[in-house]
Amino acid sequence: ADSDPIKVGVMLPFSGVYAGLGESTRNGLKQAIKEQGNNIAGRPVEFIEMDTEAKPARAPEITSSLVDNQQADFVIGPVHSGVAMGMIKSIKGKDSIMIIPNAGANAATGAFCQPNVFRTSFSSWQTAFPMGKEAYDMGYKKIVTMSWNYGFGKESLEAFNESFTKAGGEVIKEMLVPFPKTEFQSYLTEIASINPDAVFVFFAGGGAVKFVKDYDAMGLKGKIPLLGSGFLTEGTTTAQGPAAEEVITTLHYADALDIPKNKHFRQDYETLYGKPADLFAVQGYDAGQLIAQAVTATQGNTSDKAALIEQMEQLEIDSPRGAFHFSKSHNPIQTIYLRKVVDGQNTVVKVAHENLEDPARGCRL
Amino acid sequence: MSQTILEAENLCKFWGGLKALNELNIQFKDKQLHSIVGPNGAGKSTLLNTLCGAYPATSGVILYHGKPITHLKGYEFCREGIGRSFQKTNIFHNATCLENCCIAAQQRIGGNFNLFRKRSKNRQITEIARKALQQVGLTARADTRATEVSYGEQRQLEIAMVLATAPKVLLLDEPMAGMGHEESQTIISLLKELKQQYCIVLVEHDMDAVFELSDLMTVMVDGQHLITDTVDNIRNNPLVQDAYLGNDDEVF
Amino acid sequence: MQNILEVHGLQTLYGESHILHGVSFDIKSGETVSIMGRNGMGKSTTLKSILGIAPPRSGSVIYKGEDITRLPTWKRMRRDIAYVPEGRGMFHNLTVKEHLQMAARKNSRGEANWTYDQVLDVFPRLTERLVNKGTQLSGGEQQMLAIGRALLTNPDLLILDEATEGLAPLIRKEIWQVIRQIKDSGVSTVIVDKNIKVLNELCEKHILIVKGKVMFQGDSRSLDDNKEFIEQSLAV
Amino acid sequence: MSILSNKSEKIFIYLFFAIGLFIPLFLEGNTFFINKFSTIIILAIFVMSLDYLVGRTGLITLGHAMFYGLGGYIFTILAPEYEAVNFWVYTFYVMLISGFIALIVGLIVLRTSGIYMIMITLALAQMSFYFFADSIEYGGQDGLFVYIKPETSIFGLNFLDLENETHFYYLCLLSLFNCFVFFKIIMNSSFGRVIDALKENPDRATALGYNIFHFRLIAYVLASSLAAYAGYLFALQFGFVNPSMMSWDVSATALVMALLGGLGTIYGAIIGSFVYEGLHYFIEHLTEYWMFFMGALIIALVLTLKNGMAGFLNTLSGGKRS
Amino acid sequence: MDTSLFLVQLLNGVQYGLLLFLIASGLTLVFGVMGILNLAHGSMYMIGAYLAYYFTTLTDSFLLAFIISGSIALVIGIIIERFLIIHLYKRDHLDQVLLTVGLIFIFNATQSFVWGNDPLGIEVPELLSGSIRLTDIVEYPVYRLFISLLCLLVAATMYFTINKTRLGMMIRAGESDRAMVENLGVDISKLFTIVFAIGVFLASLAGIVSAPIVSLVPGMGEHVLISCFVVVVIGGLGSIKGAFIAALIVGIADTYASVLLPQISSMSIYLLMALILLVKPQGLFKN
Ligand SMILES: Nc1ncnc2c1ncn2[C@@H]1O[C@H](COP(=O)(O)OP(=O)(O)OP(=O)(O)O)[C@@H](O)[C@H]1O
Ligand SMILES: Nc1ncnc2c1ncn2[C@@H]1O[C@H](COP(=O)(O)OP(=O)(O)OP(=O)(O)O)[C@@H](O)[C@H]1O
Ligand SMILES: [Mg+2]
Ligand SMILES: [Mg+2]
Repeated sequence: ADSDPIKVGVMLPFSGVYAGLGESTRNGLKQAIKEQGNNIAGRPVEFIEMDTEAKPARAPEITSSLVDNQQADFVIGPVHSGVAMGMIKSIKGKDSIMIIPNAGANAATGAFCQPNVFRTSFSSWQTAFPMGKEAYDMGYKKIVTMSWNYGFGKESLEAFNESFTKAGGEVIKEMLVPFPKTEFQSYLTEIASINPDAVFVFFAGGGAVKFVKDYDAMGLKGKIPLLGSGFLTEGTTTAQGPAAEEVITTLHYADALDIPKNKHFRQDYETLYGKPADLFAVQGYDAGQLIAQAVTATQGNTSDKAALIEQMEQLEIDSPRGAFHFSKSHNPIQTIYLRKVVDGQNTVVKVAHENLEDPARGCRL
Repeated sequence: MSQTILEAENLCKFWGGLKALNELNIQFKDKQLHSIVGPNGAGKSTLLNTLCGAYPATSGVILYHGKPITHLKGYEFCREGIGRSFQKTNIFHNATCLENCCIAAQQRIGGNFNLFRKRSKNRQITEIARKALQQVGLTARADTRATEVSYGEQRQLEIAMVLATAPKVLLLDEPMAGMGHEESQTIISLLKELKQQYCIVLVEHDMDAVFELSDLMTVMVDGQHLITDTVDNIRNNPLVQDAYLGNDDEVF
Repeated sequence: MQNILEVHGLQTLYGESHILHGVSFDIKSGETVSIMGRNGMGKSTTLKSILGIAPPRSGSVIYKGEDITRLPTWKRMRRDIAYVPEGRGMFHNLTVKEHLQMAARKNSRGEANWTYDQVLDVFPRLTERLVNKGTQLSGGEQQMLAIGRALLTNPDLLILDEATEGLAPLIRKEIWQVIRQIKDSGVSTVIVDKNIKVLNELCEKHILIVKGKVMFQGDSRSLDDNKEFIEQSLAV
Repeated sequence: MSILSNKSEKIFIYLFFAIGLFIPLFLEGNTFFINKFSTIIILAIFVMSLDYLVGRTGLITLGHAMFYGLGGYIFTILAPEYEAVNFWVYTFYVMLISGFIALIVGLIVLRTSGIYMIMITLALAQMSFYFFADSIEYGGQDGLFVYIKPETSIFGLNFLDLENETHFYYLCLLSLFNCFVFFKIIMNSSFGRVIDALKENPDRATALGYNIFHFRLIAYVLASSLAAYAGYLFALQFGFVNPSMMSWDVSATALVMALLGGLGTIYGAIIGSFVYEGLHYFIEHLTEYWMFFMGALIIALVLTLKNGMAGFLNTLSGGKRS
Repeated sequence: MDTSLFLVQLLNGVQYGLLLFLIASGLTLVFGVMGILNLAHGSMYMIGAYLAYYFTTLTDSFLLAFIISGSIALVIGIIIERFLIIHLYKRDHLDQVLLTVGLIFIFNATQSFVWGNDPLGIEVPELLSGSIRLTDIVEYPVYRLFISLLCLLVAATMYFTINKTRLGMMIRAGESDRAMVENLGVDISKLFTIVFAIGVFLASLAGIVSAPIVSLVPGMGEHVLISCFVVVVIGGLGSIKGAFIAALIVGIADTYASVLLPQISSMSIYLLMALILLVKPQGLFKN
């Protein structure tokens, strides 16, 4: 009946390395639903939360639990790309809609794209591609790239490489660090000996904190500029302290982004949860907005999933990052900003690429 | 004279700098009980361990029926017919006495790699095991777990297990150690019987038993062969008295 | 003379099996006492009960006038008791030298009658094996080490369980000499051994245990008087 | 059945398989729970093979998950992408290949023993983990998909549809039953006699003329290929393999399950897996800090149960401690 | 690679190796010497780091935080041994695995409950925050050298205590035969409690001093755990000297592998361990 709750399954890591990200995402999601008075088109919203522990092997089982057992209308998750792939596999052809609030694996809206899978975050490609050209424009011709040896990192390096080489630069060395190793001394020494014009890296979370600190402690920061995919300084600047100053990154969001929607969002978030919002909260928030707007558009009807999907494809989401809508492959077409850490804040230097669309290679939607 | 079955030629075993066996030459004959005595640390246990393949020799040759077997792997010695008991009781404590002997017998009879046949279905093995238990007088204890039988009985079991492997040569390391008088007597009479059939090498500090049982005796000192002779000659040999027996009676 | 040890009515069980059925005896200061009995009669268990290794269910152990029945083993040992267990208790990861060093201590009166060098004098064989691990020694060498280690704790009461098992006749004699020496220095000793002849010679008092009960207690003379009964009990 | 060794085992096994047979009737249509049970049963097969290795053979490994993962990967890599293959044929391939790998690995790891063996198995498992996690062609950290599930016809007869959760459940249950019977039979065989002996006292077994290396190797290969079979089933269930199947915490968790169940009892593996997964499921739904309670429960269980759940059942049913 | 670079990398390797030793030192003691398999060792490293974070922010003094956190760790160690481990000495070693896995769960939950899940970090204490210039580009943080020095100190103290003192002999003897040590009049249970607590303390110490140079994240303990086991096992159980040398080997191998053989660098320490164990199945310095 029409007053039955809308079931929203939440599959995020609440324990382990990614737990912080999971928490922010959930907070954002709930904030968006709360703005609707916890009630969309006359229907209450029920959350079913599951801890993925960021373990890909558990993903299919938990997805099955939400989709088959609980008959969730929407499944929000995950943070981790490996988990995403397992989830997509199990949600394929099912009657629930999956909204990815973070995991950036290109394939999720590329080779493996599905009609019932949306993403409110980004593709890895999007976050790194614009930096290539920017770096070249800043005058760097020879660059060393470095990341953890896993999907997200490698895809980021590839995207950077793509645009940087196209612009005329040269990546003189690519260093891949075994995941999740955080002992960087030897790599930094190597970088120092190569002495490139700049360094582009992908690290996130704890690894990002450690890397930026080590980079500074080795005395490299003043000599070789540090560029990165935005995750290098996202939610980590407090822990990085002064070492993060001057680090330049590209991302589809910045805390200090000066648009009214962002100001409101951040204010509300802070009052609700007592701590500043971050990117992951924004992405969760947008997932919430997506649900709210789509279900409102179908007047609360969630049983006809095809109609719901059609609505979702046409929506424009008024995100704190700036408005975006979905590409054919269900990935946001969004603006990427060039950011710089000043006084512990990611401040926007300029727009790096307006309305960037992921090439969605291999997607047949 | 009966023929030599097992012999060591210039056998050496070094532990780092220590020469536990130093150029040892010794022969063991069929159907004889040959005991080896010597002060503690003389290398008796080491000799047995080397003869049964538990320790590889540092140098020298072990001949079995005239053939060198030094190069064989540890477990192959037993298959050749060289069985040994241990100074420290070394049995399968959680298995019954019968099962202990079955394990020993199965190695010879075979079926070790049979994954599907029930072990208890192999009558031949069980029979051999029972016979071995009977030989040492443990029939009554067949179905008792080895931990639960007394120390002396464990020593008997130790010997029964060796018998179940159908050895030609028996290497016994202090089988009487820790045994009471009565149990010792049982073992002594058992050994008397066994030496009619087997070549037995006995290491033992219980002189009464050694003198009573031995056909030949060897005295070792510091890894070296001191003398091999009959019981009477050894007993009265001043060298032996100096090195091992001491020259007065034990009661002082 | 004062009693150094009094044992009253020890009842000891291993799980379900009742081993000691009320063992009582006492030992005077400076006395050397033998405990005899066939295999499995409870000799070792008696010693273990005295030391708290196999705590008795009931009964008491009075040592130097103090009831130590409820003390943990190590505290009893600290009151100058030393114990050489069956099986020797070698440490596989300590060298011979370390075995001796770790055990050495003054007794509770601060005296040290035994020193490292003295022990090595008694067992010269050990001198050659100082850097070897305890378990690498030959059976007899281990026994020497176990005794030496016990002596280095400078005990007033020395408890030896089958201390001459596996020793060559000559060494055995030496051990008996040492025990005599210890005895002369006023240390009380409890000996479990199967060498009855020597015990008869060496000990002032004899205790015969049969199936967990003390069947005989007395000095060497009364031992001779009851020769037949004893020999029967020991199956000699 | 004469292969069951004590009363509690008998009761448990009869009860378990009886309930197991009929439970889908009560869960009519609830695919989640049917799936969940299948998952646990698959896990139980894996844990059982580990239990045999650790509890019966005395070979402790922290790298058993390597074969679990390999089972999945072997199938996923071998099977053509868009064509249904035969389940039984691939069962044979998976077990054969993993058995062969186990033979090679066994030749290496069985040279060591005790804690060193634990560590070298761990090392090899980590290496294979990184091999797949770093590889491009095998999907890296994200793993591989199985696009089409195998068909299960034998001589043209097709009575199992692996796309159907209930059918798949029965396949798992049957597999578990077969594994259980298989392990019980080899434990009672002449081979099992030698295994028992060399677990308790390898030196003495050698002195009796056994080349213990051969026996250990066979046991290792058997247990490993059954672990691979479990991994193969896992890959089929959700159509997905991932290097994290091989990570060391999978091995460690399986060991925890085997220990909880009662080491060396084989049927304890079933208890252990169900209890652990059951607790995990319920506590996780109660609180976000489920780890805390899970940890406390595990500790409480270790301290109170001496021989795991199986030992506990055994005392309950009045059996003697073995 | 030119010589100066080679040398800087060597310094990196040694420094990393020393840090590994510090983290593994408690494990060497508890696992290698006492024979207790404490899988929660990594968790204590984590707790140490978080405690240091907490008290540094609270008191504004790293030194004070160091002292307070260290004492708390000691107390935790005593509690774990007295109330939990003590029941397991007579049981199979594998039961310790079970118990300490339970502890890992509890510590992880506690960490997440108390400190949340965002990466945290603290600054290097003022006094040690400088750098030393090595080449025209590379500077070396003084704090890292300070840690190396501390590691050396811990290594020397441990080596001396375990191998040369009576106390050390008693501890080793206790691993071999607990009852016999008691027979010699030593209060072995108190000794074991102390040693276990020191093991826990050393793990936390490693966490405390690492706190300024690592990022504090949930699960940071499990990552170091395996490396620690690798170090202890390569070195040979029970050998402090072995663990020390193994830590250096692992540190140096890992450093060079990551720049010279990046393809296999993720496997390098495992490969190293497998090879060493094949040649020396008992580790390098098994007693
Ligand atoms: N594994 C080993 N490592 C080093 N030395 C050893 C080893 N095994 C034995 N030894 C040494 O070799 C010598 C001979 O030992 P062995 O055990 O053969 O003596 P034995 O004659 O049997 O003495 P006992 O009568 O006391 O049993 C001893 O000094 C012993 O310490
Ligand atoms: N740990 C134990 N658990 C169960 N029963 C035991 C244990 N130790 C000894 N027993 C049993 O207790 C009885 C007495 O053993 P004890 O060791 O005291 O005998 P003993 O007189 O010293 O014999 P021996 O001369 O063989 O050393 C024996 O029947 C033995 O089987
Ligand atoms: Mg000997
Ligand atoms: Mg006794």
